[in-house]
Amino acid sequence: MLSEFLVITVGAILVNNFVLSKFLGICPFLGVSKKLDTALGMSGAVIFVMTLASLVSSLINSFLLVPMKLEYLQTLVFIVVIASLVQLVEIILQKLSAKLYESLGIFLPLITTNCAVLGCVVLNAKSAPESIQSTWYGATIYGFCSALGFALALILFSSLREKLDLADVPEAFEGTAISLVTAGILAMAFLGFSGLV
Amino acid sequence: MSEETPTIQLPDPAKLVVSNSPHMRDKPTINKIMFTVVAAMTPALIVAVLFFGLAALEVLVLCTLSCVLAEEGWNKFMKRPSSWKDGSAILTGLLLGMNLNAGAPWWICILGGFLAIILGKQLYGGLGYNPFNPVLVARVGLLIGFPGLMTTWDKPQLGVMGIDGVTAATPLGLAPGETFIKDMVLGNVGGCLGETSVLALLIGGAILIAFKLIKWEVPLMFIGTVFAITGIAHLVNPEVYHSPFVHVFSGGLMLGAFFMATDMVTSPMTHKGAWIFGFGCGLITSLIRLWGSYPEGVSFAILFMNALVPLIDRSTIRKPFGFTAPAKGEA
Amino acid sequence: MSDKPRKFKGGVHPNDSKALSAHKAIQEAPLFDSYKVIMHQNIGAPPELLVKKGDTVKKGSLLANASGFVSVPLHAPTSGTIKAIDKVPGPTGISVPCIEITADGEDEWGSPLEPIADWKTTDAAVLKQRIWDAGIVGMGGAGFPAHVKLSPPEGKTVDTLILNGAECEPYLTADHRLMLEQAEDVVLGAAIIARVLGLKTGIIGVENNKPDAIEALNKVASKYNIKVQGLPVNYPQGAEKQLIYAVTGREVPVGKLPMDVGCVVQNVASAAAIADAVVKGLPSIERITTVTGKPLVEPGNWKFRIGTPVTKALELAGGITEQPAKLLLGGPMMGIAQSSLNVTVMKNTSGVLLISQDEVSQYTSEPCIRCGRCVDCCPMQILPATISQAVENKRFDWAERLNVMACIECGSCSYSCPSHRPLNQQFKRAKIEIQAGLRKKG
Amino acid sequence: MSTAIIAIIAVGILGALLGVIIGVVAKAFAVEVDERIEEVTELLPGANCGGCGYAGCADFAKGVVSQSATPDQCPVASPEDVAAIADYLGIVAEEKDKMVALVRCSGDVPNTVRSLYNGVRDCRSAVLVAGGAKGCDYGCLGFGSCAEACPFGAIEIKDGLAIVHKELCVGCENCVAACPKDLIIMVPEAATTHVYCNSPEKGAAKRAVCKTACIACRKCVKASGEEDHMEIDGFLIRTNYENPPGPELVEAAACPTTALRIDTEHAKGAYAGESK
Repeated sequence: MLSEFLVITVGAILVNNFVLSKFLGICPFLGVSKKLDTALGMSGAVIFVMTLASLVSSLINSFLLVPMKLEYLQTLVFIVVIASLVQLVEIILQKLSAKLYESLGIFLPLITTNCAVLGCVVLNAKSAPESIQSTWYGATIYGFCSALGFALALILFSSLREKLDLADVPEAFEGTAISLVTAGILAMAFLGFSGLV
Repeated sequence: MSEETPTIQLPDPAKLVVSNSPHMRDKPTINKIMFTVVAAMTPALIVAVLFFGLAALEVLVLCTLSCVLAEEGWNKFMKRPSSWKDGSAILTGLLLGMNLNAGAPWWICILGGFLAIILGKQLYGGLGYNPFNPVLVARVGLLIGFPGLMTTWDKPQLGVMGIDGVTAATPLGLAPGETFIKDMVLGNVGGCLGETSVLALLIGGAILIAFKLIKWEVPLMFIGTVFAITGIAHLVNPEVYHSPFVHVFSGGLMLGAFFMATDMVTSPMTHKGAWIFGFGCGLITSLIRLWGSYPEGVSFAILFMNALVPLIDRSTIRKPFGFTAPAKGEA
Repeated sequence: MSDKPRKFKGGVHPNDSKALSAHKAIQEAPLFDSYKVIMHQNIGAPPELLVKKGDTVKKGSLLANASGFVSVPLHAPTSGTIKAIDKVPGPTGISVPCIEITADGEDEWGSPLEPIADWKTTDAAVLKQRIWDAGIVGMGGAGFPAHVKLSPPEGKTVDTLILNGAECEPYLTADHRLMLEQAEDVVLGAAIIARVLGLKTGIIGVENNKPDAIEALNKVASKYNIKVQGLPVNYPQGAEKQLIYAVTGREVPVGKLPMDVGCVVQNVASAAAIADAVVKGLPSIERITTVTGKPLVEPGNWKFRIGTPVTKALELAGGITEQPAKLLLGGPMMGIAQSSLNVTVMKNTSGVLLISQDEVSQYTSEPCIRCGRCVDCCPMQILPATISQAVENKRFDWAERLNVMACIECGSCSYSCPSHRPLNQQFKRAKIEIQAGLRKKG
Repeated sequence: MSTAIIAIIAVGILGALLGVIIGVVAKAFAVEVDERIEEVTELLPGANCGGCGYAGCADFAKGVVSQSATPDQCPVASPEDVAAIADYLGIVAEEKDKMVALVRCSGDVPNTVRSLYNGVRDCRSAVLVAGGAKGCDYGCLGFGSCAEACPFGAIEIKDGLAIVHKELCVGCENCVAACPKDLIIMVPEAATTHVYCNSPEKGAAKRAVCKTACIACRKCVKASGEEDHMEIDGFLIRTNYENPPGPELVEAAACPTTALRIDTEHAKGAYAGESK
């Protein structure tokens, strides 16, 4: 049991990092990583949405879709759930922290279509029935840890990009180009964790 | 005094340079620093050539040449001033050579040199701006691209000039129990050129620390952490895990701890940061060595910690002399 | 207070080159034909001009009067006529108004100040007024009016007087020779300042590379109940905050004055001038200045009148043997490079220095390799390399957050940088921009 | 068939439930947004130059809507833009003359004494060292802090002298604040003839360091006759921008140092300075 949790957490954060080894959620990874502050905000939002979406979707999946044999509706229903959750986060954020809301800009609604969130939820639903991931708490932990992995990559990357801002990068490589190069090297570094679990 | 007056010369004001203080500069330049590091590496280079023969020399020369060529080619192409004389490309080349094995084909050396200089350094704007250690970018890139070539090691043959394809496993790849620490200290083990002689590397490290070119906290914490973690693992289960001495004296740990983790550009600037950096490198190295699928984790660990450096730097901003908390609010 | 001085963190050890002039006794400079006395020689408000073109003045008579509390009067260096109220390049390179006096050669005395024979029984306020009237400023470099430092505002108590004889700047030996040859004056000045502050004693801090000066001071110090403290040789040992830490172990908070930790720091040259002003009634019209540098024929230490043209000083030193790269007023670490020979000796000119071509070539700035040498040597414990990057990208808000305002501009970081980055200049810029930003905010 | 119905009902209920929750939360956390701000931002040029004194166009739009600023404070907006914004907000726009920047110095490298300078290549830093390493205390340092501050690329550094290309200048005044020597002023676009000197020193002192300084010979004042085109300010003549002279004055005055210049010709580098 405990080791299984360990596998989920370490696996989701380091080994099978959503961004750097599954290559999911690249859009916000590149888009919101210009500044560490926004990256932190985005990480918070993603952690919140991903954990909640995992929980809600897992519940809906095991208590609604599976008993009613509606598994073929999974993708559809999950998207609706994620979209509504994002909507909620957006409304609340706008009220509570207008500054963060403005700096996240278009990327907040984009979490809706963030493949990392959907990917996580679908992975939960598709996991073997006997694995811990198929239970609602296992799914929640997996969602939370995947989001942590996403946050880790995002924060590392944004601090690197802040540093790159001060660098004398050749004009042709300025901006996204050098960011992608950096992301590639970062992914290489994460590859070292393979086989840990 | 009056009769002297005509002969007294005064400065020509038009030739005076104005600049901001200070008007004195300390002696070290980038160039001198780089070549001191090369000098510190010389013992290890000599041992490598002694053990692996001409093939090692060939690898080192090829790597250095390709790095210098890549640097100059890029400078020409980008119309930047020539920069190989600052010694950084030469150092990168030698370090890269130390990270390859003696039987590495020529094209691996050339490819590695270009990867290191172009991808690892020049794309970021050259010396001083690269967030990752160029040597490790090249090494990890090659390791992922050509895992077979990069993990077959030639057996060192003292005095034999030339290699005839005798291969040996790195100590970390052997089953626990088969320890041969004396060989490892001297360098009579398989591995990359720079992974062999602990003694030579230690001499180099001592030179670097003596000249204050590296922060001693990094190698100390790096090696210390590896020793501690692998020691605990060994105590828990000596059947599965190597003794900590094997871990410390083998693989690229010494090379990494003294020559690569301490790379000025890609390590933290403060001493506090150096403690954290060294600890992180040690932790990840141990994790990968003990449980990962790669036998060696030093490169990955340093590369990963390189990515953490901006965050470490940010969180270790020290308080200035006479700093008082602004909340105090005295009259 | 322990007797062992503390060593502040950081610092550098540049080649001090003091041997050029350290053994040369102080010589009295001859009377020159004309003097150009710069009007504004103190930090704070410029004094009010009292003379006009064609007036005759006597040695020591008032040329200008203090225009406020943070302002000091100015006295004529010799007798003669006012030739013009002209402009000369000031110490920062910008032309500033000056009073040009043509000496009549008589050097006739005419100071309004009477000697105060028995200073030990004289009221502290009278002594302080005398220091003000004599126009004494901090002669170590900044030129801060001495009397202001001796007037702690209400609510602040001063319990320690420190005299700065560290002379940590390479090349300069003026204070060294002063302490050696006029030890009594220095100690007497210290005793007078202590009396003004209501203290029993004072401490003279001297770097250990001047053992003869320490010995000379020790011989007379006990007579006036003054202590002499040897200090480790480390640049910038003579910076106020580092000196206070070395002597007392107190840290002056960022943005605060020595007074906030109960200390008053005066330069030894100022102390000697104060002694002269009180006991001899001599206003601040002369000072000891080191004229040195490898290109000079005969470097040495001279007692110059204020307003002596630098060309005359260089002639006294025998002129040059080769074209120097730089002409500096002050020491090589914090002195200011001049582009003109028309500058003059001021109250705070501790040195006239020529730097040869091989000592300083025209360095080009290279990218930072993050070696951390500047971080190690910064006596204020800030992060020069990081701040430099912020300034280069015009991120003065970052620079402020990284405590650039704590910088004392000692130049240790630029000195030690292997990439020859103009760190010090960048920090000066940042400080000015941040202050301008604060003013804008109101 | 029944599965389809179940599916529709299930998803329908789910959707309705989520809809209700969002509706309730949206009501509870409602934030009011003034649409007009966005509209005005759209109408502004979007240069984000800060010439209006606000932090970018969106901030300025906020100011305009809250009536703490008037639309014509935007230096970049054309009169039509200003009119459009005023029209949208229902306020009256004021007409104003377009102003352009002028660097009041003609001391380029061949014409002025400069000392060797080693340090940060930036005026605001250079001025900290010996006042900028230039013979003239008042002249252009030529390191291009103004050019860097100009978001429109209207300032060029030619031979160590900043030159404004009037046709590109929109009058945002960013350069005025950037110059450590306070050399840059805003002048009406219509004015063509300027005195390219700002040194209040005596003629002889200026001449010693600069071949193109205004030596206050007053030829231009005389040439303009009764018209009062030029003002005397100590040892310096200035153009009277209330009543600026036309380009013909340059020829009529025959300025001996060519400090009096026509701006477009100056930008082309047509003046050589006093030959000495």
